[in-house]
Amino acid sequence: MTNAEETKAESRFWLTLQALDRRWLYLILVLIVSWLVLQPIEAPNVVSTRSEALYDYLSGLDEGDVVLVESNWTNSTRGESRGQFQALMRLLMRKKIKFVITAIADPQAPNIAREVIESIAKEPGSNNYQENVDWVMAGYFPNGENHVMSMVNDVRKELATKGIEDSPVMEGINDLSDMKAIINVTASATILIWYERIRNKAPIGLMCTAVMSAENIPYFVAGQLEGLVIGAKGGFDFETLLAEEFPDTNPEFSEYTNFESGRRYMSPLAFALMLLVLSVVAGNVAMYMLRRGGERS
Amino acid sequence: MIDLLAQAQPDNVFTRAWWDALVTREESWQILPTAFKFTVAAILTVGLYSLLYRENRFYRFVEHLFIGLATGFSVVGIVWEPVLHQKWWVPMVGAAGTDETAMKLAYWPWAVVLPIGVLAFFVFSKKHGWLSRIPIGIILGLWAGQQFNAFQNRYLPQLADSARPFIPNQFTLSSRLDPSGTLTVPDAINNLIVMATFIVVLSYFLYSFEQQSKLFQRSAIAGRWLLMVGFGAIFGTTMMTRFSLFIDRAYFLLIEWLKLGPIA
Amino acid sequence: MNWLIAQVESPEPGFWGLPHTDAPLLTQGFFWAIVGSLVGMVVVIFFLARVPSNFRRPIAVAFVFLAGMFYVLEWVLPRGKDMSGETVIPFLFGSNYEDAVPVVANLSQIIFGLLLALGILSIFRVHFGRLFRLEKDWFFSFVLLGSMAVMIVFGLMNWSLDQAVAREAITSEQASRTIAAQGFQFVFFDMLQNLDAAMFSLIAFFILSAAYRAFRIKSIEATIMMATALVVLMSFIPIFLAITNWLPADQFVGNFRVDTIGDWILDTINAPALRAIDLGLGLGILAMAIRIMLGLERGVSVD
Amino acid sequence: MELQDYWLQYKLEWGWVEYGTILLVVAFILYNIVRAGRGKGVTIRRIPGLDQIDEAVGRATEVGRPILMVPGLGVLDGITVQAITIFSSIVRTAVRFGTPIRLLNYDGAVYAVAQEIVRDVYLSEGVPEQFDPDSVRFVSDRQFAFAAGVAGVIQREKVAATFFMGAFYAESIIMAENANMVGAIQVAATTQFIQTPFFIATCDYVLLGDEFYAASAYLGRQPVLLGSLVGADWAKMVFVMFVLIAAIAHSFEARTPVPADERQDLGFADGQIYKDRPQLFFGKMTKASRF
Repeated sequence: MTNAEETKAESRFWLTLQALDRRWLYLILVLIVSWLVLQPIEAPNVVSTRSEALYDYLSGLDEGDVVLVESNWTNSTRGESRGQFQALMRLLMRKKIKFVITAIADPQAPNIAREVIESIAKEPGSNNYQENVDWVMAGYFPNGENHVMSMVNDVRKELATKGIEDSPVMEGINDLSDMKAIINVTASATILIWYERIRNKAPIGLMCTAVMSAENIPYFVAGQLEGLVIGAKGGFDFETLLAEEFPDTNPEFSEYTNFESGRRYMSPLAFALMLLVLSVVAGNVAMYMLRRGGERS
Repeated sequence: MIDLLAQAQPDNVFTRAWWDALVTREESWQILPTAFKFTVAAILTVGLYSLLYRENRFYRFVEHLFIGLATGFSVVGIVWEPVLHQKWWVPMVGAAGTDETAMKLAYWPWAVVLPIGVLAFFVFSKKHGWLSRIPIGIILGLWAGQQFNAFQNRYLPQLADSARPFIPNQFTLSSRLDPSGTLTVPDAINNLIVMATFIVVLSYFLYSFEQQSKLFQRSAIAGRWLLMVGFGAIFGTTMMTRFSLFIDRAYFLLIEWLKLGPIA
Repeated sequence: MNWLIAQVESPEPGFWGLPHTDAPLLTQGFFWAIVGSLVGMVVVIFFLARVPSNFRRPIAVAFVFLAGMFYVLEWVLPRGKDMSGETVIPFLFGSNYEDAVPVVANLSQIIFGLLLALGILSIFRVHFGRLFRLEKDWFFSFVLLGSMAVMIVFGLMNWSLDQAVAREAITSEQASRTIAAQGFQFVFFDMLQNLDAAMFSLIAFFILSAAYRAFRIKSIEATIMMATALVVLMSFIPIFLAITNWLPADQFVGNFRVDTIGDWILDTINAPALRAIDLGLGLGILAMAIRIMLGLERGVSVD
Repeated sequence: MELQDYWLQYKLEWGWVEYGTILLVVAFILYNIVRAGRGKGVTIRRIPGLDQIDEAVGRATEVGRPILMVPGLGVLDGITVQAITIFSSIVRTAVRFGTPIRLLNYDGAVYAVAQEIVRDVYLSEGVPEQFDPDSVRFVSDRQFAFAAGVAGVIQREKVAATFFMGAFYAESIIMAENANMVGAIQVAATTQFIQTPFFIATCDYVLLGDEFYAASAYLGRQPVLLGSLVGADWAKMVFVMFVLIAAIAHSFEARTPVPADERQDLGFADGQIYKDRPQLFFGKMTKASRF
């Protein structure tokens, strides 16, 4: 091959790379994600301080404390919210923390939450959690704004509309400040109502989708949030922390499931995002090489 | 390939059990087997994904099915059931009492809403087209009236938050242990950056002022750049969510439908 | 305005709320009141249609203005209720202006609901036309109309089942085993919801190819956007976090951790920049609202 | 609840400064509308994307393919009305070139308004017979069904230019990237600024933020629109002044921290940075009762 031909072949390569047909990218994405969904890699994690703050707070609660969990996710954001919710439920059940589930974003949310809770309650380590004994489903409240205001004013009265004020879970709860935390697992802007109405009665923990992180980090920095768990990575953080507290290596915990969707989705996610970074870099390098080649000739 | 399927579930798509499940109902009263429903959902998903290669008849079929189902659901599940029936029909005609429930009064004035709504259909008439402006005008008027309150609630607190103190009251570096109300040097610098960014970006959105002054032009350019930083940050966080959703679909297709891998 | 919302509490009949009994429909007062108000409205519309053209514009603008003033007054008038819902400042005749808000909110929702019919009309127009003329792609129009009909039929059947469950005519267990409930389950949960999720997840592909094409170091702006996007992205990926994870978070060098930088960008640049753009949009909306209320916007008022 | 507490809440939310601010903005806008109506010349700066509309429509004519307009996912409100106002001038250009149009709607009421305005444009250009009622369509009022439908139309009809204006959400990139696949020239503007970066990545010209509201003034040059644009500009300047003054005042006030009991009274959490705000300049002013 002559020198000129070589240069030509080289520039053709960069040209292809610079204007790659999008379908090749799609194909690579499908292959990478399929591979890692079928064969997940147990990637190490670096737990973010925001997730750790919430985990430490909840983990430090006493047995029998009650928290309010507002489940505002449905199947459309299952990819991010399910991992967070599963890990949260595991932690609460293992620590014997009682909880009340409410929903304000979607009428279907309670059913989906119940499905997850019931499957986790059967696991070893979940202390055989029973509905109406260890946890209670308050269900869907259509007007979020009013619901939050009423919860802050008189939690018993508001939950009485769903007939659960006499449940054993509600024992000793006369005011919202008797609840040890309010945890919002959400895919929509429902948390804003709580910021405005909470009047400092209970610490708020937020588990949100990554899209919402930008608007909520300031509230964490300001101390209005006890902890902030962001996206699929946050779910993975929670699972990692669970595994640290209940390690497989300890025979007592060897049957526990610590990792589920969080880690399962994390390796495909990391590789898909790596693909994105690499493709951006490759596109730029190709552009640069072509430009330099253009200058040379 | 073999390695990839090492962890497949015992009833994966390459086994007889999977195909049997397609036609086996779990309970006698069920009409459709669960595996069959999963298969339909998966085929529809693949149909939409085929758009990525190019527009084709399969996609077109799924697209029209999607629009039909979605619009049908709007009619029943979004408009008829929660709005027209619950908020209009039931209050309007009321209900006779029974032994257990009280009678519901019939608030007949709701009936006037129907002719107002029907006025909108005059939009197709050339002669009386203006009558359609009345229902549309009512909707727009109600929207417009709400904006004053909305502006107050939404933007004024943000404005207040943008005015941040920038003179430190404690000349140290920040720490999480500082008591509240402490303004350290880095906090003060960050507050200044926040304010400067706000003002510079806002200056890009001035339309009528003379753009001759050098300072103003530079500020507008810097405003655009800072906007790009904001947009880049949005791009970064959003990508994570979108990829997670696709991974969840891949999980549905490969694990829940074809059962080619372990569940957890 | 209390009469429209306090239905359960006050079964005491009045002028606005007439009793509904088991007697035959044609002998009941409310039925004739409804018929009467419909006929009255038709007469009003008949006369409205005859209004000379130079009065049309003021009439249309008056409707817009009055509708707008409702919420403007709600904003300006003092709030008459305390947090627990007790009326402390009565507005008119012992009732409260705020009580009218849910009624008006319902009113606009109902009108919106009725206007969906216009959209359905458009769908029928396009797709029945294609079907009857057997144009290209008529089969797909058939699919669309058919699936719409199926969804409406199952939806209505399922809705009447829900009503029956609410009346305690059947148990929810029985209801869930009927053809209607299973059919609705199939078309809504198994088909529509999955289609929604699939379309949503397609965004991942489009975002990838868009980023590949757009993130080029061509201009300063594109470079800035690319750099921030990548830094923020990295602050969420464990592999990249591990690069700087050894830096202690609570010391000065902690400022150079990837996650710290990502958060700093989100808090300190992203938030105020977006706040400024948002403020401009808010002012635009406010100006639009004023123009609409005063009938200055061309699209709304009659030319 | 005690009435006393209630009044505190009341005053926090209903201070006179907030009303005064909004009244000031309204006054600015109305004054400038009147001023512009008297024929005082108002110049506004160039908005790059809008200059390309004629070029995009012209190119669509050359290749003989339609142009596509989508007024976003909003229900009938000021944003969609604004979008349709912009579209009416695009349609006017298209009518002059004889380019076919597609206007796809998400909402029944918006569909009605769009139908009428587009018909009016054809009428005022003197070619009512060229107007095809099916070119303005309702697609679906569910987000992703709508996106699927629009993507289908883009791909099947190979539209030559697209105009996405209004409130767009997650589906923005589905539509814009599909249009990119068929090589359309794209101009986009959205009030949902969260979606702006995706439009920047996929479209040729993007109007940022409230350039969307400036667009109709820019295209139509009507005094009313120009005037309200200038009024909004004045409001922005006043807001900047306000932020500067308040920040200086805050800085001096922040030198002495707020007593803890007072902070507790206002219902703000311990350890918050934002907690002291009601004590500061802005809070003091807004706390003043209207009565």
